[in-house]
Amino acid sequence: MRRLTIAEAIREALREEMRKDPNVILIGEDIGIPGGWGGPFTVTQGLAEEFGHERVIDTPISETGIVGMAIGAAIMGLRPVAEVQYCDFLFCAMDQIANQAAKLRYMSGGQIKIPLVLRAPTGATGRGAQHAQSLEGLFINISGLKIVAPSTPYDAKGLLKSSIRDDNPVLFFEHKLLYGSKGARKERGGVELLGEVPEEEYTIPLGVADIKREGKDITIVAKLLMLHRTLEAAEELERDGISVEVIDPRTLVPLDKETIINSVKKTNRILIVDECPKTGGWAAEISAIIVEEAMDYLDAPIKRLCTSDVPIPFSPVLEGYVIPTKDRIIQAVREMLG
Amino acid sequence: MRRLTIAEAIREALREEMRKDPNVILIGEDIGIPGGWGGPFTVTQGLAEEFGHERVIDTPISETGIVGMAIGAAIMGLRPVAEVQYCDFLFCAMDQIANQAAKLRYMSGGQIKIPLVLRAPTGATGRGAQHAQSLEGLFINISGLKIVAPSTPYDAKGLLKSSIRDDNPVLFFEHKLLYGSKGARKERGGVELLGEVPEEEYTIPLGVADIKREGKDITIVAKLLMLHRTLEAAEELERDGISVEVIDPRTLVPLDKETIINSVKKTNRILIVDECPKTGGWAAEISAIIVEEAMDYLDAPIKRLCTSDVPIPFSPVLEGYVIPTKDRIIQAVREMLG
Amino acid sequence: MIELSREKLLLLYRQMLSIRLFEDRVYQLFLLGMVPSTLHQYQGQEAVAVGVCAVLNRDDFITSTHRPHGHAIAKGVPMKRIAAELFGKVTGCCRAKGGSMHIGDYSVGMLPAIAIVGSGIPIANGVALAFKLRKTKQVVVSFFGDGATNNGSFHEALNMGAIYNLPVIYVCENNFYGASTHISKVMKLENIADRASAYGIPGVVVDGMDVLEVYRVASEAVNRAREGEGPTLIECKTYRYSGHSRSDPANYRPKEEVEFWKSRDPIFQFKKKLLELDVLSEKEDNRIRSEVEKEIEEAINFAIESPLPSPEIALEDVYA
Amino acid sequence: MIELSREKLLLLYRQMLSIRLFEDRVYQLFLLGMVPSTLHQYQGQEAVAVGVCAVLNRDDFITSTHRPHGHAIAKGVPMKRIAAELFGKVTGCCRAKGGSMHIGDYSVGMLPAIAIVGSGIPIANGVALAFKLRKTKQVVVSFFGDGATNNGSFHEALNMGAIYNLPVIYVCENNFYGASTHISKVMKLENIADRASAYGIPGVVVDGMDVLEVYRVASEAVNRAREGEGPTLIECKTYRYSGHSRSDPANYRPKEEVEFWKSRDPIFQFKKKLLELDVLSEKEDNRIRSEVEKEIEEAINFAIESPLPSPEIALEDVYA
Ligand SMILES: Cc1ncc(C[n+]2csc(CCOP(=O)(O)OP(=O)(O)O)c2C)c(N)n1
Ligand SMILES: Cc1ncc(C[n+]2csc(CCOP(=O)(O)OP(=O)(O)O)c2C)c(N)n1
Ligand SMILES: [Mg+2]
Ligand SMILES: [Mg+2]
Repeated sequence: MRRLTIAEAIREALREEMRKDPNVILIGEDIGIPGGWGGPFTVTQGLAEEFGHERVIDTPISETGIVGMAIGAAIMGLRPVAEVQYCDFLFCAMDQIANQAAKLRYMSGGQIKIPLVLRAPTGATGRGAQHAQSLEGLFINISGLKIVAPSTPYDAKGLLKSSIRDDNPVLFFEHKLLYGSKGARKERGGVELLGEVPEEEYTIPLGVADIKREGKDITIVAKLLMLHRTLEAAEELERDGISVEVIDPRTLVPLDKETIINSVKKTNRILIVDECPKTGGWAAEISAIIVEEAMDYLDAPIKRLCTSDVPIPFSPVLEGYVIPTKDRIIQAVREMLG
Repeated sequence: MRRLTIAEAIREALREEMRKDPNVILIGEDIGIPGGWGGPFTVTQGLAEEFGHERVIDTPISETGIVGMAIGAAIMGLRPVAEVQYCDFLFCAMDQIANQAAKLRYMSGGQIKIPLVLRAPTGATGRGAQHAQSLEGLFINISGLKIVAPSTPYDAKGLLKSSIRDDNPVLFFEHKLLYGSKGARKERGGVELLGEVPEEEYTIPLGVADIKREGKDITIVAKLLMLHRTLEAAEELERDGISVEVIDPRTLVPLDKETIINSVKKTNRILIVDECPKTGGWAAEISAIIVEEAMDYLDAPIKRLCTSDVPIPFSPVLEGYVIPTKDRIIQAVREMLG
Repeated sequence: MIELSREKLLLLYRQMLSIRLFEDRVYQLFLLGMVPSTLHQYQGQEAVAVGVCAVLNRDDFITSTHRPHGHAIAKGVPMKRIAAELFGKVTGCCRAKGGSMHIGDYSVGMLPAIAIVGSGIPIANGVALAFKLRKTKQVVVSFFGDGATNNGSFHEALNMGAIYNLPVIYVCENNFYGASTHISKVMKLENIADRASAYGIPGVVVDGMDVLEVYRVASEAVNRAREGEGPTLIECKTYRYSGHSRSDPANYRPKEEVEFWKSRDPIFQFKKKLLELDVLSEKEDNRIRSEVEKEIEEAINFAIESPLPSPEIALEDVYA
Repeated sequence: MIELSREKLLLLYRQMLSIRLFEDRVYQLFLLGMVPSTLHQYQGQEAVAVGVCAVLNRDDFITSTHRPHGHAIAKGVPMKRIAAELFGKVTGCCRAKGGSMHIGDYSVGMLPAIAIVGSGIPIANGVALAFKLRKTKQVVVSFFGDGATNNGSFHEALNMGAIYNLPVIYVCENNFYGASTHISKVMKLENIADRASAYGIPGVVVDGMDVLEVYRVASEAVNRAREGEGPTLIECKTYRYSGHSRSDPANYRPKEEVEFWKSRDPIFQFKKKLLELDVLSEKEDNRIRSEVEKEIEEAINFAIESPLPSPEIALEDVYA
């Protein structure tokens, strides 16, 4: 089968949905400039050429204005896919995201819908504290949003198509180190990620986790870059006879609790590996769910292996120290298996 | 001993610190206008008269400008106490809070300090979704901030004084229903809260929890309004012979894990009652800590009793339905004790 | 003076009266403890909502603020649905989930009002963008206060409205105060309309106590927007009679100032003009008043008699 | 032309040269893979940083952006500390925690640069507020790009600077692009300086390729600020020679445009003028160049030879 990068898969999802539905439009900085970038990570390259500047809208550096405009357009029935260049800049539009997009439908008593997708590159890539955060976990605390975080080209395409067709505001997090090393914006430390993507149309429903690797000794839940590090760790652990089940939630809201809980009931151990900072992060929610719903099945305390509670430092040796690595995943598993 | 409302206790803390240290200034909307309000909940009444408009600075409705200005002033050695009128508006300054205040010291390699306090009224009071959030839990995921959430006049005063003297950015959450029913801004559903506050100077260190009630059958961790509902529930449960230990963390970052863990080791059961939305909320973090550090002591799954994952609805019957009540706390305890 | 039919003139008058009397009545009930929460009322500013909305079609849209009752009545949200929402009843326009600060009715072109100061303005742009892409000739009006114009949302939105040439009219109701704070403390300009030049769009100042002036200026702006000529910033100088919200005695305002503005009352002035023009007689006025009062009583009764929501519906409407 | 001593003129020249040659050298090393991350470089804009900072005292402050190297050198951050920071070495001015986009050195009056577009401007106000309350006569300069002026932070900050009459100078480096986006796509104004009128403060346009003009205009603004007359918005028309960041080939720019601006190179122009004025000779120029080159090599060697941080220090400096 055809193999694509995540950037290509996302571009294809955008193109297909734009061809299918004239209501789908793109809004963002540097996304459609002739001779330009196609967004910060090349994802929208070629789309302005095909769909014109009425539907691929370049904006000022006005994140509040961007998200606000996308919300208004969505209320009127367009299906905007807006973007910020780095997810850190979501905070520049936080009021629009958390106070408006997440709440307006509810406040209206269900009168309106907000079919909006907001794409946001997440994760640390050696650029220092303001271009490095993993924020997907924080947003799960804002009721009214859906949160998607795909880890493979196949998932990214199928989930983005579902997100665009969803009638709710969806934050769609893409990890910068997973875009693939083709194209202008290759990133040091990026994963050489090419994945099979069928030519035929498909979608992946929001709220369905994927067992990326079956195993029986321990369950690891991980997403985005950490999923890939976990899979590498699992590979290595297998050589030592340790069988790891790896679950990718793919969407954080709605969350497929069942798949995770069933896995824990089978393996009786769970490690959560996450690039969000540990305190109050996404891993805490997973842990709390397991304890509420499957504590009796646990043979060992739940462990969270997360990024340290620090802003992300610049120097690669420092950045590398605070974010979970394959080796630290292996070590954590060994400890849990005693 | 003298009994004050929280509003009075906070005002006194501000006044004492302003008298002691000329670097302490106040920045916010409607805080010092002659004939005005003293802030949205009367807290700063009289301070402009005593300290002048150079130190009690009324601002435009520019939350980003307010917090940014406070950060710059703090870096230069002032000790600004800035405020937003409702904590929901923290999102209007989210970039300044989360990307700047929390990170600049770290980014500078420790060159600078940011002794900033940001006061934010939290909690639902029948005003609908955009004036109702409990956000203190969300901010614990932003490394670099300290988070304080006092529940009594005594704690509020002592903790605010420590926050002002602290060399780091502190978000100081005050619950609107705890301000007390004196003064212009009494709130329907407010707790008639008067607490003993000594005349003599005192401070309370950040990071020390308080056992508000000793007990042996179950531990409940709760803060702000939920602490008071929990204490009422504990009272009622006691009549049935159920002995509840109630812990008020008082500061969420740094968190006094030890007090909580020791209590769980004693009671072997823990319920977390929280007004933050459940998913990804503060209760999840407490749960995850307990599981990591004291799972073997648990006789029952940890339970989270939190606000439902919805924006806060307007109508009192709806608002009342989604936020934990005394009765639901009692019910949860009974269920946990089987 | 612009040419308006007798019917239209009387409609403007009736609408202003509806707003005034509705707000007064709601306040009485608030004092009786029958209205939960707080209220941000519109008395004094009626000429703005009415003058602007009278130019709009039903399928044009508005965005509103924490002070939305006047906008809602002027845009045609049924009064009983507004009243029921204020009372927290399930028959309210937002199913009792919005409340006073979030009144809205999509079917008549009013988005749920947005109570975060300034945040409705970028959203209005999006509504306008949809109209523009679909070439429908609809327009959107974004109402906001003087206080909002110091907020970053105002700046980003006006700039974007300008560069995309959107069919949006930015209507600033300058009532000289943001909460307790006088505009002179938070802005060095005399006229907010002058800020339009920072975005390359027209800015107009208008007497917000004169409904016909507001109507005239709004007509021009709406026409421009419909013709694809882009946005206008309209500053209406006006005044709120009440405190900022219902717990506010407004002691920060000089008595003379309040008196001055009340002497320019928009309804009184307009009535005088209508009497002079022989469009209205005292008798006719009485008839209109009692009709309006009757409508208000019906709305209030509807609200009072409507059931409270069943608590469980709190969990609905989060997702579509 | 303003009166400047020979020494001062040569200092301006040397500083511009330092920035240019430093940036060029760093780029070479970047291509060799020796510099982690990305770079936002300053070639072409030297007259702005140098012209403005030459007016400042050591205890005046600046805030900077994602493109801070030029500002840092002009404000006097030791070049070797900058280089070491870029290389991620523990001897860097931010202990290797900041990196290229967050260069800063409190001891010479430069806050850690802020890479969120616009977000440094409100912070500069706070610095100015401290100076004002303490009556120290210090000033702060906030540097930002054209792109930042469409951001809400710009608006809120300029308004607040104006109403509090703060000793702050807002210096907009209009290089006509925000990333790949030409200013004409995102703003309907010819001159950004015109936005000053929305806040009631002076706005001045200056040729940002002419260091003496920048110096002159900055002097006036700094004097005003020191005298308690409040802020000024200065727009410097300039150009960045490189792409936005080092992965950007800048294909969105017409060749002729680049050529036009390079023909107005600030260093070349200034050299010509200094030669004409007999302040500089070719020989002197060569001497200065080699001194600067030597300083740069020393800085680079210092960076290369400095140790990496020990990983555990990543956990330090979160809290004071
Ligand atoms: C972002 C934000 N900050 C503060 C508030 C609190 N608040 C509500 S209304 C108001 C004053 C608004 O003034 P203006 O925009 O002039 O409208 P008016 O009340 O005069 O109609 C304030 C400060 C808010 N709702 N949103
Ligand atoms: C709030 C925000 N949005 C987007 C970006 C990504 N970004 C970094 S620099 C830049 C362009 C900035 O343009 P300008 O302000 O003109 O400065 P210049 O790069 O030209 O010096 C963009 C879009 C950012 N850093 N911050
Ligand atoms: Mg106002
Ligand atoms: Mg630029």
